[in-house]
Amino acid sequence: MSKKMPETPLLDQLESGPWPSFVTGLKRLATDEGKPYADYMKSLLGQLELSYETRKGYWKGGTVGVFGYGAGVIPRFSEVADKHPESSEFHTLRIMPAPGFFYDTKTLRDLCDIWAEHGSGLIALHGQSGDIMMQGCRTEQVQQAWDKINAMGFDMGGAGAGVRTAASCIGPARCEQACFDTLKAHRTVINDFTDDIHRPSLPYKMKFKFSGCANDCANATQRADVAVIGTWRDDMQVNQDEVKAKVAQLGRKEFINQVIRMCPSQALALNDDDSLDIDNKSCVRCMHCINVCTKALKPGKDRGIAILVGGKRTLKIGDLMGSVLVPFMKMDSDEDYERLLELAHNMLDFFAENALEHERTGEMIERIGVVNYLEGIGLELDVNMIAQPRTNSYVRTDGWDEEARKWNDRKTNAAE
Amino acid sequence: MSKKMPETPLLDQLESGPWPSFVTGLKRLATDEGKPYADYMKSLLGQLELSYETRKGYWKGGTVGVFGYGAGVIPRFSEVADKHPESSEFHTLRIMPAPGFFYDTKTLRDLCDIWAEHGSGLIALHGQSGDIMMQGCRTEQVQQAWDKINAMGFDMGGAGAGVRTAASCIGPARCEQACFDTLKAHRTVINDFTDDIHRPSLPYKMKFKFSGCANDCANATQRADVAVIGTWRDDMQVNQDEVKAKVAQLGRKEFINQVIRMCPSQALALNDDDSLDIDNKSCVRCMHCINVCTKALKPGKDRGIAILVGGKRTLKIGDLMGSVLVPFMKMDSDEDYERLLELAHNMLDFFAENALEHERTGEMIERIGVVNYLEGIGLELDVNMIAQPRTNSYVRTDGWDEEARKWNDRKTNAAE
Amino acid sequence: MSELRRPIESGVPDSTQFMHPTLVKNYGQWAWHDRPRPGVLRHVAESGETMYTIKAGTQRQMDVYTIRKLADIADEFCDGYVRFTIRSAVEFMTPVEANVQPLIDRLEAEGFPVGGTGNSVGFISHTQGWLHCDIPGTDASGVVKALMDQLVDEFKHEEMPNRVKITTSCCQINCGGQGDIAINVQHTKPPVINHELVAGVCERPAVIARCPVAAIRPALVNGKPSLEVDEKKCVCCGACYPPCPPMQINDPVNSKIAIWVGGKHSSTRSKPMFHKLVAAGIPNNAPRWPEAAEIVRNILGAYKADARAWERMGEWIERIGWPRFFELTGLPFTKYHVDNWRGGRANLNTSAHLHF
Amino acid sequence: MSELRRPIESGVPDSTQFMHPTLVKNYGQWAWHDRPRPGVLRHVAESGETMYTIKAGTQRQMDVYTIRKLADIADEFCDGYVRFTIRSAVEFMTPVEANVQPLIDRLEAEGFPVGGTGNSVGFISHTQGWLHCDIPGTDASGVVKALMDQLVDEFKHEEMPNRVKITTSCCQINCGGQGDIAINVQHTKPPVINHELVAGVCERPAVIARCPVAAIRPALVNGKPSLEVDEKKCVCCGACYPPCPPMQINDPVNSKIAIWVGGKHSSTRSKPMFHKLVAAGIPNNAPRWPEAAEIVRNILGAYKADARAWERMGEWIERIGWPRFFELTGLPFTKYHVDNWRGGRANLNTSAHLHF
Ligand code: SRM
Ligand code: SRM
Ligand code: SRM
Ligand code: SRM
Ligand code: SF4
Ligand code: SF4
Ligand code: SF4
Ligand code: SF4
Ligand code: SF4
Ligand code: SF4
Ligand code: SF4
Ligand code: SF4
Repeated sequence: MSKKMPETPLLDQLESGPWPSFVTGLKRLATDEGKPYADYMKSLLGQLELSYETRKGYWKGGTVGVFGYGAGVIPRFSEVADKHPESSEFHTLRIMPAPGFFYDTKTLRDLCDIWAEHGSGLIALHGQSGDIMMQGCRTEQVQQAWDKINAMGFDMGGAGAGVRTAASCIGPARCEQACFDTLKAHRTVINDFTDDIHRPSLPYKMKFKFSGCANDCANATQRADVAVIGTWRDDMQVNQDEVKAKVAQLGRKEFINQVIRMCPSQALALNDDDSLDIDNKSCVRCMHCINVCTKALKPGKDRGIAILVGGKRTLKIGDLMGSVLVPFMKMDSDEDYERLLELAHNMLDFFAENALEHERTGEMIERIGVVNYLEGIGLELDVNMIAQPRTNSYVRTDGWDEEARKWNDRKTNAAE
Repeated sequence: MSKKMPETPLLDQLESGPWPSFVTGLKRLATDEGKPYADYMKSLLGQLELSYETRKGYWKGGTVGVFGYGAGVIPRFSEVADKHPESSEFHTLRIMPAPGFFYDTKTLRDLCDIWAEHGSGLIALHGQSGDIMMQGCRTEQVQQAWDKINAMGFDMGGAGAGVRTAASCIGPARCEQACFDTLKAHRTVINDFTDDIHRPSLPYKMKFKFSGCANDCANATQRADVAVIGTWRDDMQVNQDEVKAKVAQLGRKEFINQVIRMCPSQALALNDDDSLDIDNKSCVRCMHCINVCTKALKPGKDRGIAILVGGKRTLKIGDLMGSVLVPFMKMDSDEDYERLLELAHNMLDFFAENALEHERTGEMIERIGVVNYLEGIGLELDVNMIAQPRTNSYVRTDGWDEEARKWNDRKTNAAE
Repeated sequence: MSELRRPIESGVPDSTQFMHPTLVKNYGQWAWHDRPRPGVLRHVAESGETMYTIKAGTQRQMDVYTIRKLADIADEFCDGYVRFTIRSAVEFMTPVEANVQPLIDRLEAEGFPVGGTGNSVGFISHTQGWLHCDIPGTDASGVVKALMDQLVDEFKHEEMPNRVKITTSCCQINCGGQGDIAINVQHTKPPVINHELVAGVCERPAVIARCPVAAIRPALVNGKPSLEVDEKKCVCCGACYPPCPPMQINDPVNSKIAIWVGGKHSSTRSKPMFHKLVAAGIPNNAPRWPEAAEIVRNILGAYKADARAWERMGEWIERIGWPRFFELTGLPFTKYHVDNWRGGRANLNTSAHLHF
Repeated sequence: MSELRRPIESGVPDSTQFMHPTLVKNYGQWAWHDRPRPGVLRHVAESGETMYTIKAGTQRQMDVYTIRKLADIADEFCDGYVRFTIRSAVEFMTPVEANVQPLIDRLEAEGFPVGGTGNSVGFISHTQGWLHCDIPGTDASGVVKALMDQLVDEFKHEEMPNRVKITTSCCQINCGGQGDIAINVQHTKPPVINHELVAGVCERPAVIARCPVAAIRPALVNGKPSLEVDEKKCVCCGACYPPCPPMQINDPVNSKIAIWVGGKHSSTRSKPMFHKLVAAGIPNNAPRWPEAAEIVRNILGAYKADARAWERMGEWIERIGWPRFFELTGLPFTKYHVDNWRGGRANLNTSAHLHF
């Protein structure tokens, strides 16, 4: 005695066309008679059709969780449960995948099986923060579903005012540009913050992202409170024969246009013999020429990370980009990864103690000043932190000599 | 029975060295016994030496003027008149030179004679705003000196909260880059504002500057409330033979480095035959390539002006640069110059009515918003006004359709 | 009882167990890559070993059947391994060149378009919308599907000047992030307050604190404590709505779509850029949003025709200038484009650099 | 009585009357120019006529003898015409090539260094200082003379990468404007209030309104209305001093010199730039300011050695990066360099662009 399929004339219009249709997927589930999710999804389709008709959403929040954790389930209760009762609860479990979003097919199938049994059968791979989103679950099923997923070796992701699920680019697993092990860094950091992920008690959310180079395939700079980005300090690696081959392939004029002219720091010149003249001191490690000449150019060998802090989206003061706080850290040995972890803890602790409610790291820094933030987390000033020094004279500089001395001492010590 | 020369051991140290010494000049006047300014300048030297010793200034303001005008004299009364009585009054008359700072020698000599008779014999050519600064005059001499200067055909410059003395680059008088007649524009505008120069009653000062091209030799963008800068709309003029000659002279690599690579909008490419490929649509009229290749390249023929508004220095909110309000106006006929004048009046009137006390045009615009300012002076929106559209969503756009219609209507009208 | 089971706080699993052996073997030893054809990457390791990646589009919000189908394909061609990209595309990797074409054929046959590599239009970054979120002004899955249907050819071919990253966001919070093109909800009227509810559900100080322009004041309405909005100040951002659902900002007519261009996350060549508003007031026209799609296609067309190799959307516009962007796209330029938010002066043209 | 004479409100005179006939004749018809040698410009008109300009330095603050001497020279070589530049250099123009060398010789003999053209160090823009202004923290003429003595060779030769525009300002108001290098007063302590005077001379609301950080409050001192400064807030800008001389900001020890680099007025290549703070806490060491001069020479030396042809100071530093600038000059980098004024975030490095 299964429920009738709702009429979905509007949603039906999203079934045509060449792109895979989520509506077709939803209907497949809804019509999978006998499965626990079939009526659930019929009801969901009905509510969604209503949203399309009225152009309004009908979910509201609430409180749902699993034993032992304070976050990770996004509770959704329907405001139109009277009309669409079966889907009155449609919670999402955020589950953290392995860094780099790798799966074997057994794992995928197991997740599907769990979700076919306890959930709606609808899984998003992945959310914008990087979670597996097991979408659509009744309150009573949440714990059981979770127990099984957890038993598979997966853990819950972040939500609310805590550390959030991180993201990393594929990095050394398949990319020749990776200047550090993004996947290892991701795992090292996140797995040390599980408490802050699962029992959120920060002023607001905190996100980490890891990109292996300045191409920033993980969108770290703008979408993470702490962005870890690979870079190098020495000269880039060049194969001049491959350069010449590339010049020959594109033609001189076009090579100049696509490579020389596009270097943001005018660090490249073309020699008359079609080899490349690289001013590594001017190069800002932007990756462009390397991207164009994948065979001829490579990052240098003295690799590591830069850390940018404060990225986030729109709320309250408009979007913020992360800005450089640490221009370079080696990331070779386990100790290096431990140092990154320590720094991450300092950042979290300072944030926990000093941010106002609902204030992100970037907003806090904006409010207290980056210099105070640096002092707070025990980092030293570095010139790479700034795009340029101040352009206004509105500052009281009576501690100049003392500050100059500090810098000079540091330089002397570094030189020793 | 002339006054004794003061001891000036500190100032004396500024007499050595290859650069012309103002101290030597001051002493020359001070020791020009029998001249009305000799003792005056001895006293002045004494006060200045005191400043060098104590590292403090000793002038204060006051009120001194000429009949009929409310500004143009900068009054200076000494705070150490007890020690240096002769120079207790040391006022400056600001006199506006001809646009472009041109003189014949008779005029210069006549000015010297007047100043030897009525003043200190010290003249600055010129002040940073562009005035002839006849420096050092006793209150009782001010009017007489002024009468003679005025009779020569010169008028007083600005001071206080009024229109200020303008400046213009040499322009068409000797520069091949001039895209409009800077000297004529300067004269047209300023000579219509003499009332606002001489009887200041604005909220604060207002400066005009005129530069014939984007090289901005008059420092207009940053140092004028209204900066008038020459530019062109059509394609730049090229002599490809001269281009090739330049490539030959610099060498290919260096030509690419100095010209192609340095173009801010990547508008230049070097063809394989060493001729220049210019993308005039991308060119921002920055003048660089033209500066390098003075024989090969020239601004286009469809020339005119852009107007940038709001430049000023540090006070209150930090330095402001002017920003584009009018991207292009023809400046060929007398009517064109009249239109510029009319616009200048609108800007002044709006400023007079809407600025707060001690607020410059740039600060006012910052406060009320550039769109309101535009409406206030009756100018239309232009895309060249912005570096980029807004990056935040914090705006109420419910008038969108209406505004879009306005733009489309304008475009249709323009096309007709 | 399962209710009392303590979670295993294991964090993220080790990725190695899920990686194809060729990846594990050459981990960190990749030498270079190229793209034999759109949708296919070839990565060559120092060892000389080669890994082919075949990339395909998905609907992200996948039913278990779709996922199982992908697993079947991975079993058949990729030794049982598969990964997803940061934009929810699926990547099949195989060291066997002979697998490439059959894999492509199979994916296409199953309805997964192959492409999204290099200078193509990638999959649109996806948010939750009416399907799941509690504050959306529009749907996300629908917008993405409607647009990708129109852009699928650009996904399958590499004919754009550079990668095109499109994003959608179903409210102004912008979970979809910055994009070369962003299609976001933009509210155009202040919230309508449901005073009945305020007293019940809203923590008034919290919502007052959220407003970026201090437009919300406590007020007594019908003798009960409620809130009021200063409509002159309100910038219709919707920030008050999540903490206080009675601040009803969503409206079937007045919640519009706006289109933004030139956002860029990478530090490649230019520094990262925020996206810039180019069109607003676009009707939230479910189920296929034809007006929004039309503008997106228009912008993409101009970019494709005019930009140079390697120029991202924002870089192209910086070079040709905004005047020309509005000219080429025919989009109207209005006072709303002129930034009047804090620091908006930085977006004025403070130079004699002009485009004609 | 002259006191009653109404002024002739003539505005600025027509320049034509003061122009050499060759300029009048070829007005607006100039074709190109070059520089036969430092200090000399050759402008060639469409007509083929040529005008040589010989440029020389002056002390700006000139006694009548100096001016008459310049007039003598103009009479002898330039048909009685002469002009001054926007930076107070003097320009002698002649269409007669044979006049050029004798004119140079004469100028040098009379103590006017010939140079300042093209990629040289131009004359330093000059303000009033102790000689005339009512608020100066230092002298201007002295600073300029002391520096130009040291830079005269760079004035006479064209060996810099591009033009170098140096400015001085004797207080933070900055009448000297932006410069490739700016040598400006920087106060380091809040004003010391002379309470005796406040009551007498100060319009209290006006001065309170001038403070950029609202650090000034009305106060009763010894029973009389006066002002007080919140020393924690005060940024020592000196803006309160001109409207209220009792706010004594100038101090022989605590009014220091700061050096700024990379200002640029032109829109040539890059957009105009503000100058950036690089060194502060420099003693106001009249009469020759050796510490300031040393830093200026150091910076110029680094620029000369390292920048490329046509790069202005600010452009050079942008290319090589600020880390390298501080490295090459050996100047210390401190927290004061990090902008913390409104919108200061724009001066942070929001990218992965790094210099090593
Ligand atoms: C699910 C997801 C969108 C998606 O479909 O992928 C999402 C959905 C929501 N986001 Fe988000 N955000 C998601 C990634 C992001 C991102 C992207 C990222 O992480 O890279 C951002 C921009 C980066 C950032 O953190 O700023 C983002 C910025 C926000 C913000 C604005 C934060 C700000 O400081 O400006 C909010 C509002 C808030 O937290 O109060 C928000 C809030 C929300 C809430 C919780 C709305 C709310 O307040 O109730 C949404 C729940 C929807 C739901 O029902 O599942 N979401 N949100 C993404 C998380 C899935 C996952 O865990 O993988
Ligand atoms: C004389 C001169 C410097 C020089 O030696 O050349 C000068 C001297 C003074 N300037 Fe200036 N300014 C002079 C050009 C400038 C310039 C440069 C320009 O015009 O291109 C500027 C920067 C551009 C601008 O207008 O912003 C300039 C920005 C200021 C300011 C700051 C205005 C602001 O909005 O930030 C003040 C303060 C004020 O007006 O309250 C100021 C105030 C002063 C006062 C009146 C100081 C005062 O408040 O008592 C100085 C009188 C000195 C004196 O005793 O003669 N002066 N002043 C320049 C005028 C001479 C002339 O008429 O030719
Ligand atoms: C697979 C993926 C990483 C992952 O861990 O999932 C990835 C993989 C690669 N990226 Fe990426 N990027 C991926 C997301 C991104 C993102 C983020 C995003 O899409 O949301 C960015 C930043 C976007 C932005 O700036 O807004 C990104 C900016 C780049 C760039 C810089 C492009 C530029 O010029 O600005 C390159 C360099 C290039 O194009 O050669 C790059 C290059 C590459 C290379 C060529 C790196 C390599 O040598 O292997 C990879 C092949 C891409 C391809 O398909 O052609 N990847 N890449 C992501 C695929 C997303 C997708 O489904 O399309
Ligand atoms: C004479 C003068 C105009 C005047 O009416 O007085 C002038 C005259 C010329 N300037 Fe200038 N500029 C003059 C002040 C300026 C200023 C303002 C200033 O010095 O305060 C600037 C802007 C400074 C800034 O950006 O901060 C200025 C920025 C330029 C530029 C752009 C330089 C750049 O690359 O940024 C050029 C182009 C060039 O160098 O070829 C230029 C080029 C020229 C040319 C070559 C134009 C021409 O074709 O005749 C002139 C010869 C200059 C020479 O001596 O080599 N002139 N020029 C000014 C001489 C001042 C001096 O005594 O040195
Ligand atoms: S961010 Fe760099 S290292 Fe990571 S996948 Fe992209 S190109 Fe490769
Ligand atoms: S990596 Fe970027 S900055 Fe460095 S040389 Fe290449 S293009 Fe230039
Ligand atoms: S601003 Fe242009 S037109 Fe005027 S003098 Fe300078 S280069 Fe010539
Ligand atoms: S004028 Fe400037 S922007 Fe135009 S082509 Fe020449 S260098 Fe490029
Ligand atoms: S963009 Fe807004 S509506 Fe869409 S998922 Fe994010 S918070 Fe929800
Ligand atoms: S919509 Fe935004 S601006 Fe308007 S009241 Fe709500 S929070 Fe304030
Ligand atoms: S900079 Fe200051 S002290 Fe010097 S002249 Fe200008 S106002 Fe006077
Ligand atoms: S010095 Fe500046 S900041 Fe300090 S009290 Fe005076 S005006 Fe205010």
